[in-house]
Amino acid sequence: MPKKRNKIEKHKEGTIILTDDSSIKMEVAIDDIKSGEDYEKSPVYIYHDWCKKCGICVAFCPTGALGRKPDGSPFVPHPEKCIHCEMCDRLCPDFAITGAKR
Amino acid sequence: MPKKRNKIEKHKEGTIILTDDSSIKMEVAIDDIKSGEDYEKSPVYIYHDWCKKCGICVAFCPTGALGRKPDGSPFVPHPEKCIHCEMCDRLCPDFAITGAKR
Amino acid sequence: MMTKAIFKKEIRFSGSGGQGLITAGIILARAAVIEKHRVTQTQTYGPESRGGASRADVIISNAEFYFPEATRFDVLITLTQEAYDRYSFNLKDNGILIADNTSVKNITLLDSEVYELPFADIAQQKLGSLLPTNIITLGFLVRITGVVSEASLKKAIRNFIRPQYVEMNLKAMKIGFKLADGYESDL
Amino acid sequence: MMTKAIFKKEIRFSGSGGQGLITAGIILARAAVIEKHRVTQTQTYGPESRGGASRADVIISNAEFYFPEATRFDVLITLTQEAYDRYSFNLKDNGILIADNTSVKNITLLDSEVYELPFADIAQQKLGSLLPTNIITLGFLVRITGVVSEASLKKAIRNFIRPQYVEMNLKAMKIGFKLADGYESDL
Amino acid sequence: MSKKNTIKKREPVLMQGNEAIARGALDAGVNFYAGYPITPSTEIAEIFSYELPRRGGKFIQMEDEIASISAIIGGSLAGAKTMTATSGPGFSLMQEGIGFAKMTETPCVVVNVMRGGPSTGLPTKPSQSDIMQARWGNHGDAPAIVLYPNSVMESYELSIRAVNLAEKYRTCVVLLSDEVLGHMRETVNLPDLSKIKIINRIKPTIPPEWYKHFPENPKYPMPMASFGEGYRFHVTGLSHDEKGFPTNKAKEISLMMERFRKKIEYYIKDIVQIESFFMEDAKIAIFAAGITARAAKEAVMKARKRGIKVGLLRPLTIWPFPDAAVKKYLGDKKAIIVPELNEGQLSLELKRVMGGIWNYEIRKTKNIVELHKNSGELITPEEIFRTIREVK
Amino acid sequence: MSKKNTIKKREPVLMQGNEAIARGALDAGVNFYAGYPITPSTEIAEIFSYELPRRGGKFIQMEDEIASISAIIGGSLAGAKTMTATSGPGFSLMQEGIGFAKMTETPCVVVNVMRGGPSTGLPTKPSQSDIMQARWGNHGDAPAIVLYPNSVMESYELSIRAVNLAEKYRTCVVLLSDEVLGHMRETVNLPDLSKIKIINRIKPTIPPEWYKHFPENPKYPMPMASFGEGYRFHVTGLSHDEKGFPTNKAKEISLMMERFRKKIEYYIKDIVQIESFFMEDAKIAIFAAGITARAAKEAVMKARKRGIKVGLLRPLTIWPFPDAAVKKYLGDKKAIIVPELNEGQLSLELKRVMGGIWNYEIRKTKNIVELHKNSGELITPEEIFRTIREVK
Amino acid sequence: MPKISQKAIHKYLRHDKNFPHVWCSGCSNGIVLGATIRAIAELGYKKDNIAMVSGIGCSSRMPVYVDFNTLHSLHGRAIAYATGIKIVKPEMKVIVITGDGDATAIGGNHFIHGARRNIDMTVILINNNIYGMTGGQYSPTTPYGDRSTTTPYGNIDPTFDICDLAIGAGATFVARTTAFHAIEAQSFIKQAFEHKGFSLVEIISACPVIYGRLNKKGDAPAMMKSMKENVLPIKTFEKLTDEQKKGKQKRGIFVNKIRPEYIEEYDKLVRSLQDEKGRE
Amino acid sequence: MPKISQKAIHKYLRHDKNFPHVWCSGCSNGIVLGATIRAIAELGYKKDNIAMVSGIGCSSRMPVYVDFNTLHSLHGRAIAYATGIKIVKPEMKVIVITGDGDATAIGGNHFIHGARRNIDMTVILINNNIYGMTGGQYSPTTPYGDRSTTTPYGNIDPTFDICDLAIGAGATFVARTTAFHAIEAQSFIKQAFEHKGFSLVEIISACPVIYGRLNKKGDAPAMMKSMKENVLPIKTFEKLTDEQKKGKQKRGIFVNKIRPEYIEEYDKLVRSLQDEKGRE
Ligand SMILES: Cc1ncc(C[n+]2csc(CCOP(=O)(O)OP(=O)(O)O)c2C)c(N)n1
Ligand SMILES: Cc1ncc(C[n+]2csc(CCOP(=O)(O)OP(=O)(O)O)c2C)c(N)n1
Ligand code: SF4
Ligand code: SF4
Ligand code: SF4
Ligand code: SF4
Ligand code: SF4
Ligand code: SF4
Ligand SMILES: [Mg+2]
Ligand SMILES: [Mg+2]
Repeated sequence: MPKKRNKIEKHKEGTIILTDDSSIKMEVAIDDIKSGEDYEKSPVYIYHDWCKKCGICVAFCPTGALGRKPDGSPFVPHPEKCIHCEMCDRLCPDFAITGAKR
Repeated sequence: MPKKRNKIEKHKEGTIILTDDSSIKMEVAIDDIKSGEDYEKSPVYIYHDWCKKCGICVAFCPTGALGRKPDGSPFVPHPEKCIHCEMCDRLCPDFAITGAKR
Repeated sequence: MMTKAIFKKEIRFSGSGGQGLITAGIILARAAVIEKHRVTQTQTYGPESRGGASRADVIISNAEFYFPEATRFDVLITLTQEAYDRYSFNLKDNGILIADNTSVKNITLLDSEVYELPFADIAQQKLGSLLPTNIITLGFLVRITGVVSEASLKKAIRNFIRPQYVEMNLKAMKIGFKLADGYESDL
Repeated sequence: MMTKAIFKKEIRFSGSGGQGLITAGIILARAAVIEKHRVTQTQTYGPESRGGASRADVIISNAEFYFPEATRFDVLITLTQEAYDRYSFNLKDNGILIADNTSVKNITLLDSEVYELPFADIAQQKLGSLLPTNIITLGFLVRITGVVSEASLKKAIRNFIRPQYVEMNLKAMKIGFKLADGYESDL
Repeated sequence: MSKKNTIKKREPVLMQGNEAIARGALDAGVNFYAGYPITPSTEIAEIFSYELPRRGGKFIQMEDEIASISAIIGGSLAGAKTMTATSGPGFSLMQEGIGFAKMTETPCVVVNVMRGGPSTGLPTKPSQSDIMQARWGNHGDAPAIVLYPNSVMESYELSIRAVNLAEKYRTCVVLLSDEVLGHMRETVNLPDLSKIKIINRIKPTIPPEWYKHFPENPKYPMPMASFGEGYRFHVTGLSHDEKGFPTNKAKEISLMMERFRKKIEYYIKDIVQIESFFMEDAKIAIFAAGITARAAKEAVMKARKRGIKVGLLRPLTIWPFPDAAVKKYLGDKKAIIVPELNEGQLSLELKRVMGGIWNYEIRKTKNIVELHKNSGELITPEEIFRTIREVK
Repeated sequence: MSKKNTIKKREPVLMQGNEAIARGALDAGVNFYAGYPITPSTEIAEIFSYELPRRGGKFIQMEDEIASISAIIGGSLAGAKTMTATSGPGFSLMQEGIGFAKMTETPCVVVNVMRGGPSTGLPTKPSQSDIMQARWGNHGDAPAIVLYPNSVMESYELSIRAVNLAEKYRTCVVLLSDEVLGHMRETVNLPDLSKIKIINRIKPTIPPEWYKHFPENPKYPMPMASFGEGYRFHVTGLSHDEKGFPTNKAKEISLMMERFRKKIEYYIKDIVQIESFFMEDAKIAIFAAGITARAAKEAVMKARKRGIKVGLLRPLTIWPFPDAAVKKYLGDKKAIIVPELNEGQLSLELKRVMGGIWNYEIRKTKNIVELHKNSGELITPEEIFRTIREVK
Repeated sequence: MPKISQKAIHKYLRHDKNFPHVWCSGCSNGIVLGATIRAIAELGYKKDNIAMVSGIGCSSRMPVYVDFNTLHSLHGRAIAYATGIKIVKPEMKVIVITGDGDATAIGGNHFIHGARRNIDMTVILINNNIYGMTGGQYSPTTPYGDRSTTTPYGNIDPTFDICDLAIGAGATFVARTTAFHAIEAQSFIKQAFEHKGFSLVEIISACPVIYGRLNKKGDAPAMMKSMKENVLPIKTFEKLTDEQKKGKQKRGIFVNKIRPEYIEEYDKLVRSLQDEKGRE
Repeated sequence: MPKISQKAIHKYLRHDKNFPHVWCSGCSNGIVLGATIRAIAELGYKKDNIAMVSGIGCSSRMPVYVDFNTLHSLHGRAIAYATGIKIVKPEMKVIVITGDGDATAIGGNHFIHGARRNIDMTVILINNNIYGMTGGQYSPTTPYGDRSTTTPYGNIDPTFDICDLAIGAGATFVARTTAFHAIEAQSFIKQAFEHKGFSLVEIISACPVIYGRLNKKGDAPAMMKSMKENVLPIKTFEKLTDEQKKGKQKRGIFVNKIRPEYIEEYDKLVRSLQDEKGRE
């Protein structure tokens, strides 16, 4: 079983900047999801608090909308490519991502 | 499991007479079988001490060599019919009969 | 044999598995219950659920008693020699022995009231089957000892035995009664 | 820090499952065995065989001792805030705290010798992986405390780690040494 | 504390011990039985298989004893009153499941009709050699409630009681019997159904959000929801908190362990039953349970007739062991005879308890006299009587 | 009677408790292991799976614990020295099989690395709550030999001893450990193989016709043939006669039961080991086993430094319980502290035994002081020390 | 297969239990949980009406996360517990979550008897080819030659084909898919729920942290890619030559038939007895 | 099939145990014992080299009567015990005698794992469709509708096809015949003995005293006649219409194939390790 994720979000690598950090508790998220900032901004919503950086969503996104940061966490380099197929939703073992159309 | 067979050999019925009563212990029987009296007399040898009168040998003797007494025990009314097929040997659950050729 | 005072009768049926000893015991016990007595009925038998040497005890009393197995028998029924050999020592001095001499050939008791009869043969002869031997013996026992009334015995048989076999068993009971009537110990 | 007199050091590595605490503990314990000390190494972790809060204890002494778990620590290593919060109370007054301040942000100890460094970040930076964090910390610990000799530590790493990973871990050890040398508590 | 008979009599019938257990359980409301046949308990299953479908209850023969205990725990969680019956070999196999029932505080009753052991042993002979196992057979350390009748009538009564206690204290209650008791027939007077005190588990009335399946305070009543009633609680064999969720926190675990202990300790007077038989003026005491107590009573009567002041103390509740009663009744006896169909089990407990009230005077005399038989035969009144005479 | 260390030391290494058990067993000649994984015992299986094929022995992972104990009994009958290892839940499942091994007098060793219970409990935490189960877990009534080390070195030694005793007395020996002991690493000095005393079962030399697999007289040596050696004996879990054939005869059964008892009673001195630690002049005694004894020793040392005369009596053999030693060493103590990782198990035995030598003077003072923890954490030296100060 | 939103899934989770859940990064258990919830949501089952029962194992940790009536029972015994629940409350939907070890090693007997008895329940068997929870010993499905902590030299123990076993035991709905085929998994689970009788859905899953590491199978995405390539629809599989079949498995619904369901049979019996009584 | 004389059979019996044996009059167990001994005699196996292991049940009483290395183990566990014996003494011929309850109820798990593991042993399963020893409760093979002491209203519990179960679990030799077909039984048993791996011979048998009586099947000869009529060779059976198949069963050898045998595989492993050592 995994260690509880320690948020070590500092990265020395160049171009990739972490923008979609979210620590909304899921209890809150259910009802308040729409008020979340990132949710409005991106077609794909990632709950980093639950994400375990397994890379599955990135690996199986059919369009390449998703990318992976050096620490393994997913992000959305190409929001425009998302076709809302929800593959990421279904394959994420941690209920930590949704590409559903809103 | 069966009661130990009590030899109740008195019969009030008419015609059938019990001739092949044998109480040779099987330990003895193995080596001394040929010296047994009945063994010489009949093509079929029945060890009454072990026989539980189930009737299987009689039911499946293909030639009718065997018959059943009122108390259920088998006997050999028609020794001449025996073809030494050993069906009785094989189907007797109690190793209590042999029709083997000697 | 019954008195109105406190009484306690210990009865053992003994023989081998399949002879219907337990059935006989249960019927006797039920008859005693009909008469509002205190009753226990116990049994032993061989490994797992069938076979081997077997016995059934019935204790009947009009007062409280505790130990459920018969230890000193007022009546001992033996249907096999083995059972006789094993249990005859614990028959009370004034006890009653009922033995099936089809199998019990060697009886050494002197002091007791001894009844020997070829119950099994009689069953085979009169009813064409060994099965009712137990009830014949039971009928015999009841008439000889009066430990329960014959009406109660009849009622118990009717209640306990499956309908289709009741007739035959009542017949067996009556044979038992008759044997008791006609018993002469020299026979 | 080592004396020739009787000594006993209780060292606790604490953090969470998967941080290699037990490995660090075992290597330290093995190094101490090489030096012919008496050693115990124990650990706790979460349900069934993995995960959750975790700790590894090493007790090293040149004399007989009995209880195998550290109770009052001479050295406490904390790689998570949770571990720090839980165990810092049992650090001896003159004990040494080594904390990974990548995670442990809130340190309240005043009396003790406190070393804070972002071990995990350093591992990631210098070795491209979080895995050797444990060995960096261990190297740091050994050079700071001298509880075992560096030669023994090296030998223990060589003996315990699978061949293909030995190089990387020796590198990590050396990074730990260097960090100890250059440590300034204000950083 | 002494034996109460709250049951009013009606017409006497001849009944077998195993049947009485089944009838008692049915009258107590058992509506689900899962079991696997084994001599000498099988009649219990047979009666349930006949009765339950007629009463709208459920009977199932499972593939083994492990499945049987599992099924009745599952059934109990779903709201049924449940029972299974077995004998030594099956009882051994059920231990893991019994521990689970205790851990999850799920009511159920396991009947063990004891036969000769060890191992396959003597399937058709009586013994009392699973008394210790009934307390200590499962791993971990959880208290047990174990009852042991000594007559057919009492088999009926204690069967009801076992079901009641299981429901009341939310635990797996073990009902012991033995081959002789299970198979013997005896006159019984079953009470009117209306006269029988039936305890049903208390249902929670609070809203589901507030519901705790394992409230900290083990005070009766301890409401228990069933599956499908809107409470949606979690049940696990892992150490858990009040809500039933796994925990590793020492404090929560201690609370849990305490609850197991306290819910029995608090109510020990309600749980423990003993019979005192001619004990008032007794100088010598017999301590015996189950079928052996029957021989003991006969022996007491015989001895009393001869002027020997002897009595019998009989636990109907074997576990928790009736420490207090034993101290009270046996503390001052010259000798205590402990006849058992095993190698000495109750006698061990007696020694433990007697230690605490040991009397210097007495320790010089004979005290605990053990009488063991483990060969498949009963200890007879005669044998006990002989011992009484010896220690007199 | 006190602990002997017949083993000569060589180079020290760091070894885990579970590994030490496996190494001990391998050195004692165990050549067949069948098991089913369970935390915290699994390392034992893992080491056997690695070592046995290299040594020409056999390792098999069975489908469950019942199959595991069955396979090792079968393997033992076929002539191997056998072991299995498990923890609480698996130990519960093995009880029927353990009873069979005792009944058929088939040597084998079952290791139980105790974890928190009841039920699934605390898989990664230590406990000592299966001590009673190790004695009473199986149905029927057959004595048990149960050992419990308190260090990694002793895990090695007692593992050898368990195998030796199993072979010598032809029974299932239980080796207890606990999660901390099983997983801790410690400096050990394994002896030279040549220095280890290995006991192999004695083979019969008489002609097969004379051979009795269960001779009436349980005197050592008790020759035991294996399958395939020309003796063609019969083995059954039914009560049996000397030849192993089923019997219902009370006399033969009594002989069999007696044999089980006597073969341990006769040799109790050979079987029982206890450690006496600063007991000579102690006024206060601690009675503790296994991992808890480690804390106790630390506490003794601490108390002695402060001038408190306290000592530790530690059973290495838990069953048969060392009655005689307990009486001898603890009879005159002012107080006996019994720390245990359970709800009080050893303390029950202590009370039982102390009863018999109870001293009128002493009973007025504090005597047996129990210290229980059942939350998955160890009892610390500090806690014991505090208790020592309280009772002082 | 309608899409069930992530948001909807959260309605079924027990947020009072700490998420993220206990499973390792990349473990398929979460995917199966998702597929299961989606199937339930699709069918509109009431939470109160669902009993989810598991044994012991990583996979068996599932019930604690979902807001149903949940029972985390004993290792191997889930089906037996579930049988008790179902027979007492036939109106409940009973779901068993189990692992390859839980269901087919220690629990093998209950598994085959469940299949034989045809009592209405759905068994979702997460087959990761290893004992995950105890740290990686071989299970009855660990492939030949593979490493586990108790097969240091490679496994020689033959494997069960779990679906074949269930079929041999008489199961009436038997399907296999993988965690990668999450949509198919959802569909099979849904069909299994709707099936009257004992239904089995075996889901081949990735345990990257134990099995994957021991056998150098790469990370979770790599293991899932391998499922995609090697676990083929029945028809595709059957077309392969024997040589090509090596290392490949079939997925699909192998059996879907109707046999009398146990509880219905029981009810029939009860009714017949009541009729009889009525006549008396 | 050479005839083995009754006299020869006696050489294998333990006359020190009281004969007549404990089985009821007409019970098929004795016939199976005879067929087994005949097969052994035919193959000339040494008595010392045979281990006969059973569980608990009427059928499982067999070992006590024969002069081999005999083990009457625990209910359901015979195959697990046998596994231990075989793996320790691979040179021994290991025979398991078991009943329908022993092998497929409580012992179901060991049965399927034995079949999977393919360890060399022969299981002779005497299927009398009932628990004989305990007086007649239903077993997993009691036919639908039949009476037993725990199905007073007729059985509703579905049955195993034991051979299908074994096949599903991976058994490499699976055959069925009846006690009536004693010659065939002897032949199947012999072939099973010669088979390398796990072999199963299911023998349908008559329990006239319990099962027969409860179900009015007549006496032993009547029950055996019914075997003759209703248990048909595979080919004959397959030719029947579905209607005709009702109440009928097939007999014959269903599977006879070779898979690596467990102990051979183990030995290979051991040898490979020794080679490795040699090279070191
Ligand atoms: C009676 C018993 N034996 C053994 C164990 C230890 N144990 C826990 S989970 C497990 C194996 C789990 O394997 P699997 O069912 O495949 O689940 P996974 O963890 O792989 O999901 C074992 C052996 C136990 N808890 N109980
Ligand atoms: C653990 C355990 N449970 C139950 C029993 C009781 N028991 C003995 S034999 C048997 C059934 C035997 O049936 P089967 O295997 O078909 O053999 P048969 O007697 O019909 O030949 C049972 C349930 C037992 N001995 N041990
Ligand atoms: S919804 Fe589909 S396309 Fe969009 S990010 Fe997810 S997987 Fe990629
Ligand atoms: S699949 Fe889920 S857990 Fe894995 S990286 Fe993507 S969002 Fe994170
Ligand atoms: S050998 Fe054949 S013909 Fe002769 S009696 Fe026997 S069955 Fe009949
Ligand atoms: S088959 Fe055997 S037992 Fe049956 S009647 Fe014939 S000889 Fe007797
Ligand atoms: S060990 Fe394997 S199965 Fe268990 S949670 Fe981790 S990845 Fe999943
Ligand atoms: S009960 Fe049936 S199976 Fe058992 S011995 Fe009698 S006839 Fe044979
Ligand atoms: Mg798994
Ligand atoms: Mg059967």
